[in-house]
Amino acid sequence: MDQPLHLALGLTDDELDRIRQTLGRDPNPNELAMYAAMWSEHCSYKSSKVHLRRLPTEGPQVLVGPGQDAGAVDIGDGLAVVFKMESHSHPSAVEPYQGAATGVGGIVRDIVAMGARPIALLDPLRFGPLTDERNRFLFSGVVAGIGGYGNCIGVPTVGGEVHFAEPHGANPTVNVMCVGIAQADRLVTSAREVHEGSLLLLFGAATGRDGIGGVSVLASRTLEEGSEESRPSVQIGDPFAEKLLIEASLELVERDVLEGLQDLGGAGLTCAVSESAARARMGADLDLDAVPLREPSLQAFEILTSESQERMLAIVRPDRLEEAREVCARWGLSSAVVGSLRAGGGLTVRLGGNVVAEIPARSLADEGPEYYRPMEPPLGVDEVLDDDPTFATVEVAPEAALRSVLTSPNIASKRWVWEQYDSLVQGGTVLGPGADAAVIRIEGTLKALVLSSDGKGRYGALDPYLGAAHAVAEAARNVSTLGAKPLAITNCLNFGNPERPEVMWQFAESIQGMADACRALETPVTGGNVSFYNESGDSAIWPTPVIGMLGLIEDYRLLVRPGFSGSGLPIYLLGETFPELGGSEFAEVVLGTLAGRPPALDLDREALLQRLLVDAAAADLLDSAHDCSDGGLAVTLVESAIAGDTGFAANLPGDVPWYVTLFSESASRAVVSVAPERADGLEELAVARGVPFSRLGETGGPRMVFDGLLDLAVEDVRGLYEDAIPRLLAG
Amino acid sequence: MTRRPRIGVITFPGSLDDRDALRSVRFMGGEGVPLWHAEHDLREIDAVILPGGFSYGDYLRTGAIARFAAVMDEVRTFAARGGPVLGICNGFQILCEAGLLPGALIRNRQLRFVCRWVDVRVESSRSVLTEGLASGEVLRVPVKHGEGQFVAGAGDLRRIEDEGLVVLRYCGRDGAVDDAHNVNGSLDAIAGVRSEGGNVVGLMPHPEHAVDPDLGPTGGQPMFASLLASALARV
Amino acid sequence: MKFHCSVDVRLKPGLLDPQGKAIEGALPAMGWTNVSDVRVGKHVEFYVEARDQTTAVAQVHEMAERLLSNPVIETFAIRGVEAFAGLTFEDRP
Amino acid sequence: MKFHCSVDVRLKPGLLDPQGKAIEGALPAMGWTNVSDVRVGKHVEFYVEARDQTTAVAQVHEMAERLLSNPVIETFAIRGVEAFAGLTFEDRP
Ligand SMILES: Nc1ncnc2c1ncn2[C@@H]1O[C@H](COP(=O)(O)OP(=O)(O)O)[C@@H](O)[C@H]1O
Ligand SMILES: [Mg+2]
Repeated sequence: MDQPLHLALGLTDDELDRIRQTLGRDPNPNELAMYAAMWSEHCSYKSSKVHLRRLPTEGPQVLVGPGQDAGAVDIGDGLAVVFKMESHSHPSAVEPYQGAATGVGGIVRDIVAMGARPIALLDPLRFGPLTDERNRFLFSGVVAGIGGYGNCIGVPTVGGEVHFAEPHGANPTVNVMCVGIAQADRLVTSAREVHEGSLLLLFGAATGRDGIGGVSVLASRTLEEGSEESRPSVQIGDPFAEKLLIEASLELVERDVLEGLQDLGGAGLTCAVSESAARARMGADLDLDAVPLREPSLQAFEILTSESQERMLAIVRPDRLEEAREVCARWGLSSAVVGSLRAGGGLTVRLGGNVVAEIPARSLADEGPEYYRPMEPPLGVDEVLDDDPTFATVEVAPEAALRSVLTSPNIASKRWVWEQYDSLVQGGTVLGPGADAAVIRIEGTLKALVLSSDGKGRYGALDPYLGAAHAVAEAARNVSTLGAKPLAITNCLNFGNPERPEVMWQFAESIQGMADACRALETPVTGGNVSFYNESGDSAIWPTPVIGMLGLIEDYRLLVRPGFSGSGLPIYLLGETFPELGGSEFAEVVLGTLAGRPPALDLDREALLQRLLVDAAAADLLDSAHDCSDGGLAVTLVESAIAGDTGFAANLPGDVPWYVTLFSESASRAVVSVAPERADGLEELAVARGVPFSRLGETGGPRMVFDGLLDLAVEDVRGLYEDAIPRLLAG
Repeated sequence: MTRRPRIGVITFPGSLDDRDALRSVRFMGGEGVPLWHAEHDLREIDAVILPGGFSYGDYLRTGAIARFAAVMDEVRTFAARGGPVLGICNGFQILCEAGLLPGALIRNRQLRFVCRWVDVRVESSRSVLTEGLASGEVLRVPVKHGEGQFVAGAGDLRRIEDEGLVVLRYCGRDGAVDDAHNVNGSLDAIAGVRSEGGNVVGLMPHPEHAVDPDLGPTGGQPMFASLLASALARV
Repeated sequence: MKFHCSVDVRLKPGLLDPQGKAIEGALPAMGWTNVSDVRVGKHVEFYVEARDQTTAVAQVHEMAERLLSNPVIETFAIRGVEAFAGLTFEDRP
Repeated sequence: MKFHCSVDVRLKPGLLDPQGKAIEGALPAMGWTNVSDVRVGKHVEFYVEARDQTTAVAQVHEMAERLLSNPVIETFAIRGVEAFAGLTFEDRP
């Protein structure tokens, strides 16, 4: 309790010294609170920045790279796609429904702040095993919260993923990605000209004591089990207010009355105002008396750092103020001028006529500390990698093994999740959840965006470099499988405590893996989010970089779906299967082991496979295509059969054990089916592209036959696959 | 045809499928006319759609606040003169709250939002939504709602059934009505009802998301065709 | 004068209450087998500025009837309309 | 013995109540400009079979805490636990 204030707020002694140097005096408590919020890990990226610089961020398609509210990519026709992913794991661990709901709200405002209309959401999620009641509570609460918010604001949730693993029990991982679209020349970025004397117009919800200290306390300090203090920081989302906020913001953009637009998220008003001023290379006056409050008598630091949801800050020329406020009023939103920009770099905050804080805006927004934290591989890494399960003795029968893998909640259908999401609103959804990637067409064109999100928990736990590289490769493959060209990624990097050298090592390795894969696949990183401190006691989550991939298909009528359709179509495996069971679903659920080396990833082969998939689709050669990943070839074939309600007969090569063929998770593979008359064309193209392939068999009939091994009715297997998660939830 | 029917679509605060309804009206050959909740003006439309969404967040009760909107006075007058009025999802809920349709919609039996393609069976062709459709015809359309369970008091329900006010029921592909296909637990698997005059219709499924073949099944096409024809008949 | 008002809204008896049913369904697993007829309603609280209590009650009645409840499926009860002396947030200077 | 029990569940003070806010925002357009601070809560009613009232109250308390309210964002109040002599729906022959 008698801890010095700066320490209690999460600032270190060194950081306090820097503040003193900048100000030339001791900061007052308001100023400390502002620094604490802005220099928190969450806002300043102080532990991650030095590593993030290694990521490739450039390419002809990139309009806006990292550093803005969200990245933007050129898709032609004068259109820009804006997308970003963010974590709301800490709040969701405390109150799953509201934590997840407000997470959706936050990322949507990031997209809107760029002047883009949000057109899709994806929700990569990770929980502890569903056999535990608390995990079921968190899982169903988070899913309901994402649906509750996303459905109510009219943005379709079209994809995501759900994984279950013990390390994500105490600390579930809740990421949400939002994708928006804008006229490229209307994007609201810091490149806009901003004038001295322009007004800061705060609009949307009133400010309450929400998430006060949320940034520094909730996001930057490790959650202790049963921690009571963080509870009052829970916030209630108001999706109705958000919907109005979206419409009002976009109308302001449309009418071109804005010089700037900022969402209010972490560090609230402090962040929005200091960033607006710093980006404009100006200073600002901020009048806290003008801020509409929800509760009486908030103190200055509370108003400054409140994270009340559903608020935005616009920079408006005085002569357009009237119009801007009318737009807000028409949408039923209150608005208030809370300050203005001025020359010089100072941010002066007043309350009741008194100056309560005076700080150079840039020192808050841009001059936060940067740490190169110590890193060290955890003990025993090599032993775990060497303990490879690939040639373990397997005593399970093929059918039992397939059942175990298919009913593992990591593999089983996530229908229970995505049926709770409106995936159709806005009328652009060509392909919703349940396929390799989601497809959203762009109104007025034949183009469509193809979206996928992927993280590789187990691989990352065994080898963080490979885990990250695989995540990029799989996300890109998911997109290519449908025939779309991967363009760029966003990401959310979920890790434990960066002050622990093992965690920092995992982080650095993951960044390297992501960087290498992004370079090879020509998908630059346009933005993302880092979420540290995902641990309680000494158990951290698995290092979990989650990749959000944006792809583009020029003519959505040519997209290739995963389901087998019709009989007598030759089935091919593109790519090669190697004996690689390390870190596989099979190893975990059948052999009960998490060890070994994750599958190798040859990025050149991966790029070749993906090019083949895209070119084959463009040439209209493929009848179906499905990416081969978690659960291996067996799961891929079964999913294609279920999706298309069509069985198959497949021959398995005899030179490797059946479980390697069926369940190895070798990278750079896909299963396709083709009309018989197109088979030669596909083979020629594969040869030309340098992709090995093998003919597996043929589609048709109501049964799935793996020659000499398995013979199952599609309908029965569908039941297993669809019911697994509902069954687990029934307890 | 001298002119295309003008179909108004009202935007309430929190309406979500308003643009989608307008797009589908145009797709089906009508003229889409955006209407604003706060205006006492229906802009000489020939039919009006109350679209899906979460008006006023669906807080308190679905449709409870929207039914007080200024434009609802005009909708009432328009309906009383026999004008075609279609409420989709949230629009259906608003029409029930406004007393223009019988019954009410409460939380789904499973207490979860559900977004799913379903089959519905036409029960009555005496409505602006189903004119020209045969009873028993099965159409594939999506539902997406958290509060779509149709309920009514015992007396009201009897009247609804006796007077043939049920327009659509949830069913299987073959048209069979059973509990397994009752997606939200509605009484008598009711998916849509009409007014006595047949000019006011409400349904929970979203026909506007089932007209463009590039996006999926097209069970919404005949419904929109019927609405447009009814609207045209008034021109 | 300011009145603190409180209104209960209940689903009509004959109607099935999905929330109540869900609670009933969860009870046995928690060890309670002696609970029945769970019904979940709403209660709404607010302040009304009015000349006197009769006026306030009349207004609360009208609000409850027209807005807070749907007569097709719900009933309401005014639980209290009481003079309130304190300051609410909106009274701030 | 059978007890009729009734529990109120409210959002904790200080937390945003989106429902209350939306109702409040809509009231002026309906002609009510004198209403403020609208908060919407739940109230749950049910019957408990118990030896005596003390036992019943203890159980209602535990149910309210564990099942009927979400302690992270809500508070609850037991409004009543009263001996009930009539027949409930489930007692019907
Ligand atoms: N949380 C979720 N929200 C929405 N869709 C989901 C979610 N989890 C999984 N899905 C959908 O289910 C399908 C299968 O997911 P996944 O097995 O992760 O796909 P893949 O292995 O092809 O990346 C995908 O279409 C995905 O978008
Ligand atoms: Mg995946």
